[in-house]
Amino acid sequence: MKHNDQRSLMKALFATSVIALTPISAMAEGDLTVGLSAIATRLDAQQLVTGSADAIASSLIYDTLVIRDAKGAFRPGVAETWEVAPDGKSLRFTIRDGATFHDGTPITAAAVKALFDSTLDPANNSLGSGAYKPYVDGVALAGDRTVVFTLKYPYAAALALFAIPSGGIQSPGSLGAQKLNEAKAVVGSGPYRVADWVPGDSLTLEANPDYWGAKPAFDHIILREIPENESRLLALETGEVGVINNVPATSLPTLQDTPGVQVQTFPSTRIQYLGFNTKIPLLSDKRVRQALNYAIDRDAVVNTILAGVANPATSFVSSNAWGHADVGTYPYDPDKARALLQEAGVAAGSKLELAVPEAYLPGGRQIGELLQANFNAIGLDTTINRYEWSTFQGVMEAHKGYEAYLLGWASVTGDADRSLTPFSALGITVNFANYDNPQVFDWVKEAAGQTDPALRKAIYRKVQEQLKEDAPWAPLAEIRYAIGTAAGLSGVFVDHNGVLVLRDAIQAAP
Amino acid sequence: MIGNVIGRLLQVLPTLFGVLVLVFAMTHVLPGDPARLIAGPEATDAEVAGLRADLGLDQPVGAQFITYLSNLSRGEMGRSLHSNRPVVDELAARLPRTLILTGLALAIMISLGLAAGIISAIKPDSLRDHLLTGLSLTGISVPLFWLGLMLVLVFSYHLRWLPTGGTSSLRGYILPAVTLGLGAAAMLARLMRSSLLDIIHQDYIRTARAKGAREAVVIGRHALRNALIPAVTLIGLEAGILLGGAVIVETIFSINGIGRYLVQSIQYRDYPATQGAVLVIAVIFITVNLLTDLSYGLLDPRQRRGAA
Amino acid sequence: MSLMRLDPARGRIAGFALPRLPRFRALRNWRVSLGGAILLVVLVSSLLAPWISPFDPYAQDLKAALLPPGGSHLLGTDEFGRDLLSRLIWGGRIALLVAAVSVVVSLIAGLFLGLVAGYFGGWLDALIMRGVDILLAFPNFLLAIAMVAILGPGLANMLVAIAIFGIPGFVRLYRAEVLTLKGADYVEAARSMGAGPWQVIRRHILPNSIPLVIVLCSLRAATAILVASGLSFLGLGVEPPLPDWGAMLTNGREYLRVAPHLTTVPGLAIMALVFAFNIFGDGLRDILDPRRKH
Amino acid sequence: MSCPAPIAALAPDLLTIRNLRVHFPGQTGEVLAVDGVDLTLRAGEIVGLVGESGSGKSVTAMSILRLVPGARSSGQIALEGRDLIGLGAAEMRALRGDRIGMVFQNPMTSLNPAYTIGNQLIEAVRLHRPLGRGAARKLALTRLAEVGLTDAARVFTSYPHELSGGMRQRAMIAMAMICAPALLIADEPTTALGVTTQAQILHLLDRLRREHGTAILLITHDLAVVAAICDRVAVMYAGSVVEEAPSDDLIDRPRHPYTRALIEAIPSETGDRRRLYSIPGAALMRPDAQACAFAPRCATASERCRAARPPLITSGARGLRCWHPLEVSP
Amino acid sequence: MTEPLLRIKGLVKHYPGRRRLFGPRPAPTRAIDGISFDIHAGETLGLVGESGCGKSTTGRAILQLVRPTAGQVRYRHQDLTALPAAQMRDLRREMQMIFQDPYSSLDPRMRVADLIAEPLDIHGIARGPARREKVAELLDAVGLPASALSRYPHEFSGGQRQRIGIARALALSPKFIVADEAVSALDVSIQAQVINLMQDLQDRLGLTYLFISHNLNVVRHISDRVGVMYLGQLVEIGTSRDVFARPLHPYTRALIDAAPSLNARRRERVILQGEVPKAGVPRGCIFRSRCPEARALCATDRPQPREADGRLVACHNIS
Repeated sequence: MKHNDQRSLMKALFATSVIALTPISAMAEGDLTVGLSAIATRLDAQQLVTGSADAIASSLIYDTLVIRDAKGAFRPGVAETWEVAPDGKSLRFTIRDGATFHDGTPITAAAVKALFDSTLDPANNSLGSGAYKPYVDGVALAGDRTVVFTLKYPYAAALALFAIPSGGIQSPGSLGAQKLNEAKAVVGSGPYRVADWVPGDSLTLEANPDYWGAKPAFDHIILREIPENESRLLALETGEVGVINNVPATSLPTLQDTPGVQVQTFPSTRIQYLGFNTKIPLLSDKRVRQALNYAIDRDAVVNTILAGVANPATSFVSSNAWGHADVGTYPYDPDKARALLQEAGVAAGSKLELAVPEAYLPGGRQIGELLQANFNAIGLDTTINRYEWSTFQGVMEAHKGYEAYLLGWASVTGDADRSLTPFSALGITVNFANYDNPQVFDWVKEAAGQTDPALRKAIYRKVQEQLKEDAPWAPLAEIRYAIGTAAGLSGVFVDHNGVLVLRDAIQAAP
Repeated sequence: MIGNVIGRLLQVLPTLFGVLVLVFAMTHVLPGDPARLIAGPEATDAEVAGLRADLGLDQPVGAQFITYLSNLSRGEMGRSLHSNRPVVDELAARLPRTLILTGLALAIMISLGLAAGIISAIKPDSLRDHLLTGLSLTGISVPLFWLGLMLVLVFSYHLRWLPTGGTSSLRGYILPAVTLGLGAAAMLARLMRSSLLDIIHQDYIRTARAKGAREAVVIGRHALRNALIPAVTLIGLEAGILLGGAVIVETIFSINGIGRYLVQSIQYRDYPATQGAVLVIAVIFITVNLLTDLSYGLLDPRQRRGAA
Repeated sequence: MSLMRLDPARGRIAGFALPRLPRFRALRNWRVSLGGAILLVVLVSSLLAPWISPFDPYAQDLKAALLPPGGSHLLGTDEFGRDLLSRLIWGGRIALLVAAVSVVVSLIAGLFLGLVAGYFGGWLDALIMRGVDILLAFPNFLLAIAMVAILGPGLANMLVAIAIFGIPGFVRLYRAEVLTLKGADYVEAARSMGAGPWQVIRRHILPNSIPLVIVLCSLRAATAILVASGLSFLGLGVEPPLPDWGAMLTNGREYLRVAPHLTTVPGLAIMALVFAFNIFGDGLRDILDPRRKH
Repeated sequence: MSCPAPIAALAPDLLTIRNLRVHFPGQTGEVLAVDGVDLTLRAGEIVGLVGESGSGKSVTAMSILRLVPGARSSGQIALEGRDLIGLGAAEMRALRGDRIGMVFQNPMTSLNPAYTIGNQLIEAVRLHRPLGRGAARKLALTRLAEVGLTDAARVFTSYPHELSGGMRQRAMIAMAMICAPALLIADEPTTALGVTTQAQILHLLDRLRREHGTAILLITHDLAVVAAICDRVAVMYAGSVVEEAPSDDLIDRPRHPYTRALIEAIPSETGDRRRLYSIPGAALMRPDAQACAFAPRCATASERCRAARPPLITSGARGLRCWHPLEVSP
Repeated sequence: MTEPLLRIKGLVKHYPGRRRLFGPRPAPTRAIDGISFDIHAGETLGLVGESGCGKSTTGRAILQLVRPTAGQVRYRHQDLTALPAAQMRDLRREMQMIFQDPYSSLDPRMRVADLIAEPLDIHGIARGPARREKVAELLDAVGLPASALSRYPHEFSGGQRQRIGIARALALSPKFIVADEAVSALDVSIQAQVINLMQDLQDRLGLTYLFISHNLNVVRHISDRVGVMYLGQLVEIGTSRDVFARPLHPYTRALIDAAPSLNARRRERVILQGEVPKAGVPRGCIFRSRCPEARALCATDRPQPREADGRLVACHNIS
């Protein structure tokens, strides 16, 4: 090659291949960077769907009337004091004096009433209202610092409703602008304000200087979206981020033996279960459902597939939810399963379809393949229909066209009621099993209205025993949430809904 | 020259319209209802219906298409069902990342591809030639994301030289661009080699030698210029395929570009977002093809006056 | 419907003369022999899978989960303790099936459309090519994703998606070949003898496009396998527990650090098979295509 | 300022080729394409090298400039007293385009389509002369005018595909002559052109050699072209020269059976419909050391012809390679 | 004069310029710009001219391989240009063609037996033994060994392949053959063999040839009558002897003068200057830009062919 031709060629090659390799950037002082599998797509608390990634940010931007700590106990939020009426049909909250919204306007009882009126107003069908509409009848002012919520019927777990993210207190004035989901329109009440938002990439919150409560521990909290599990893990190990959420079971071993990093798992009210569509011939027979329960190797699910991020399930209602009864689940007994199938007259090799929304459930894919092997072992011919989440919902919505299905459910309020009511009706509910036992439905309604805790628990025990007997859903495991935090960082926890709570995080001096 | 530019543009419009219709039809046929998706399993039927009305999903598909087209003509791509933000803003925020990724991959492709092609064509059937042919054949046989995973395994985990992706710094783009660019470079190397070998047998190469020019000049000036013409076509086509590959690479390296945004919006059944993303990809694709056609004129004077 | 009925007695394929491969130059072309050898290995191992695979590819043994290569499990085990080598051998069947179906569909549809567009031209040509442009302007990957999202995942739907997605490329290349062949003197000679269009196609266009068709098929097979593994990666591939290489590769991703062999082994298998098809096609192109003499 | 014209030294022979042999690496070992070519050229002389396809005439010409890829030549090729076979690559390159110019058959494909005619001419001269672009441009324009291109400026800026076949061939001749070479090798320069254009080009070649004293080696298969322009002609068959003589002398009194057969195979102008003399069989492709290559097709072949290869005997201005040459009245 | 075998009247073939989006529609290239002549049974009509003069398009237009833009081709009282495809297809059995390039006019994948018999197969004539017999007969007629039957075209020399082409053309025992540069690609010695073969076949089978070539010597040798074409127009047509001995049209003179020949060697030639004009010249005589005897009239109206010295010449200067 002529001299200058060679030179130009080498220059081009050189430029693209060698870039100065500086070490990966360390975290700035006084800031907390958090690696999340997904960051908020919406910041407006009213549009919030509990348990979604949006809740992580909203718990920092908005205070709720009452706030629950790691143990689930309530402490004062925007409401300084609160009390439940003796008949359990109303709640009174006295609004703290001197607390202000992020735009400096004072938080008044009138503002709180206006906010909840708009949430409950059917016209603007805000998504967050789903948790309130079944219970709350109306909101009234009593004096200039007290707000009274009247309930449709006495509801024991009502207080918890005012600690969930969609109850976040935001300035009613900003509601209109909020709908457009613009960062600048957010006027919250919490310890941090929105500084910068790059959708799908990062959300930066800055400390709210005139917050009424304890001074925010960090100048900035930066929420970064790192959906790829391995990348999120590496970001923590290399110090790029201080906290990561959704640590999968498969990554626990590597994280546990990495220096400078600690792994914590938190219980939740989420149960992962295998549902049976009781309307199809094969699964309409209780004995078949029980046989399938015997066939499931629950130990493999909890201790191999979800090793470290699950506990054995002992009832359809999670042990972390109030009202749980330890009715136990079917032991792993393939022979009994085969006998029951024979007794029910199920021919060997008859077909069973398993609908699995893989990406949506922790260990979903592996559990699907395990169940397939378990059911094939007792003579069935099981096929797995894998769905991504949206197609799965599209199929299930019709309440027909599927047989067995894998799904999970958590009680938003941490109370047995929210683990059972959504399943205790036919039609458009999460009762995809189309389970129809009027007796059980009545017990659940009765329990919801029963204010005496002892009596309420007794009813729930009867319901859970009946559910074990009818076995429309086979509980597989209680899901624990695993997070990774840099050494020296404490106070970070995951609430019963699986939402990462950063409010109480404290960075120990290095 | 201008005549055939506009001529080419007019030819492009039906294709673009075809893509739009195809996309609109396809997204609406996908099972799953976006309103339910946003409302979540807890929401009651009434709420979901209300939301659907809000989002205008209750109108017949035909009407939705007409409104979509009229908005589009005003440069308005509607709002994302999922985040309720204007799709134009969402795309604008993500487009630079995809362009940086595909741009870098294109640079890798052109530099490595041309170099390998030329080096192996100069001495055909030499050891160098067989080596590079073997390498380029391997290059086009590697599954894209497997290469990505292997690079992450080596360079991010074990050597800790490069981040596993993310768009914080330019260094986050290196591994993804290499993953995307290598296969394309292999393809370009093969084409460059065969087109150079064909051209070396042409009469005007013999004339150049007869003029007393050095072999380097004969290849560098005379052969290369003519060999670049088919190479430019491939580069044009390849730029389009890179966009397809970007979907996978952006998923592995969690780069928040158009590719990943498109996959997410398909999963969320976010019609406006899906249509917007595909439209942008198709427009990029078609513009690149247009540029390659026009660059013909520069490289190959025979094309200059003839209508495109 | 086999395109050519072999008629060994008269040494020709009924209707067209068998193209005599010049003196087995095929074997001396290292690319064809290397590619052919790999393809043979995969084919034989897939056919003999039931006999040669050391374990049942579906048998789960959770105690032996994630064993590294070596010992009783030559290539280690996956997250359910299933033997990776056995799944690899059985997986060969699916890979070859994907390649075969995709080639046959693209061949039949591509050949017909390319022929009609190339030979008859006119508005039919414009219509077909406009359709091809639209499908090609639409990044190929998204076409496959959308199609599988509509039809739902699973082996059958994936095959359909990959096959259809391969047609536009085939049509464009074959049409170009038909255009060049149509210009040959011997085609004009046939027309001067009174041969009708379909006679010309059957007697001259088809047989002379055989070299290109063979090369296109082998390259098409390579791309089909790559796309299949890509679809599995996006969660739109084969339904479990089928031992598809792409699925094994994708599922292995979660264990990248704990058990890297779950990713590297299937990846290498895919690469080897695709490499074999590519290099086989590349070598064939030199032998069969008289125009390429260098 | 034109190129310094060579001192028209009365060097006896500008180019002498003695016993040239050219080997090719074939699949099955060395292939001998040219065996035993002897030829001399004097300044300002046009010598024709005629023969049918496969006779080795092109290989012979191209070997002078060592332009036959992969071939190995032996024997002696001397230009202006300097042996070319032993030259190093750099020295040979310095020769090409400077002392020896070359013109090829197909004007359509022999010029680089991606560069203008001017650009290619400037390159031709600046490879051998230390001229700036301006001076090179002026020289190129004068050469283009010399070869009869009336609108030299337009041709200078045009691309090859914008010119007709004839104009392109003239441009190529201008390029070959730009450094006023001592020898111009023209390989079938008019075969691809129409009759009238061919006449113009032949006329041009004749004028150039008279004005510049450039020796021209004209390779052709058409005896009529030789008759029209060449001073002397050598007939090649199957890789070797079988007869050499002044062109009129050769055409009127051919002494080698092949030469006579060639002449009689050309339809004469008399237009009578007599049958053309056609040589039976087909030409053997490669020289056969043990026998006269033309023996199998020769009417007067004897046992001797099949046993041994006749040497090339030169007497006066004529050379002949035949055991039984035709008796011709002087 | 018996009724001519073929009568061509006002044959025109224009190729529309490539449609540009803007600006005027470019002028069409006038491949054949209105020519008329007859071909009589048993004769060889030569058609000579430089490349681009439209001679081979004329051959193809007569055989309807190219649809003429205007004009008639009358054969056996029928105008071929108006014939429906099916009828034309049958007539093709009587009109065949020999091509220039022996290498590209034979399908490389077919054996010689099938190549020669293809016309029979296409028209479904003769199967099995009758077919084999006919092929053997044809092979023999063109002087090829029977062993050639099972071999492929790439195994033969140029001359032999041209013989195969001729055998194929004779398969349907045609009456009229268009030979388009049939010998131009061959060496002189082989050329002579093929010319002799064609003449023998003509004498034996009473064939009529339209012999298209740019080689004046070959045309003079083989043709009874010859037509000279320039830029799509027939400038002169007459007996071969008259045209070559006493060329009348200035272009014919220049053409004959320019052709190098063994006999009239290095005499001072009248070298025709200038280039063939690119776009067709609409008005006046097409040759006027290069014609030494051009006058005012030549620029305005186009010379019609007129009788002179026993032939037709399209030139104003011919009285």
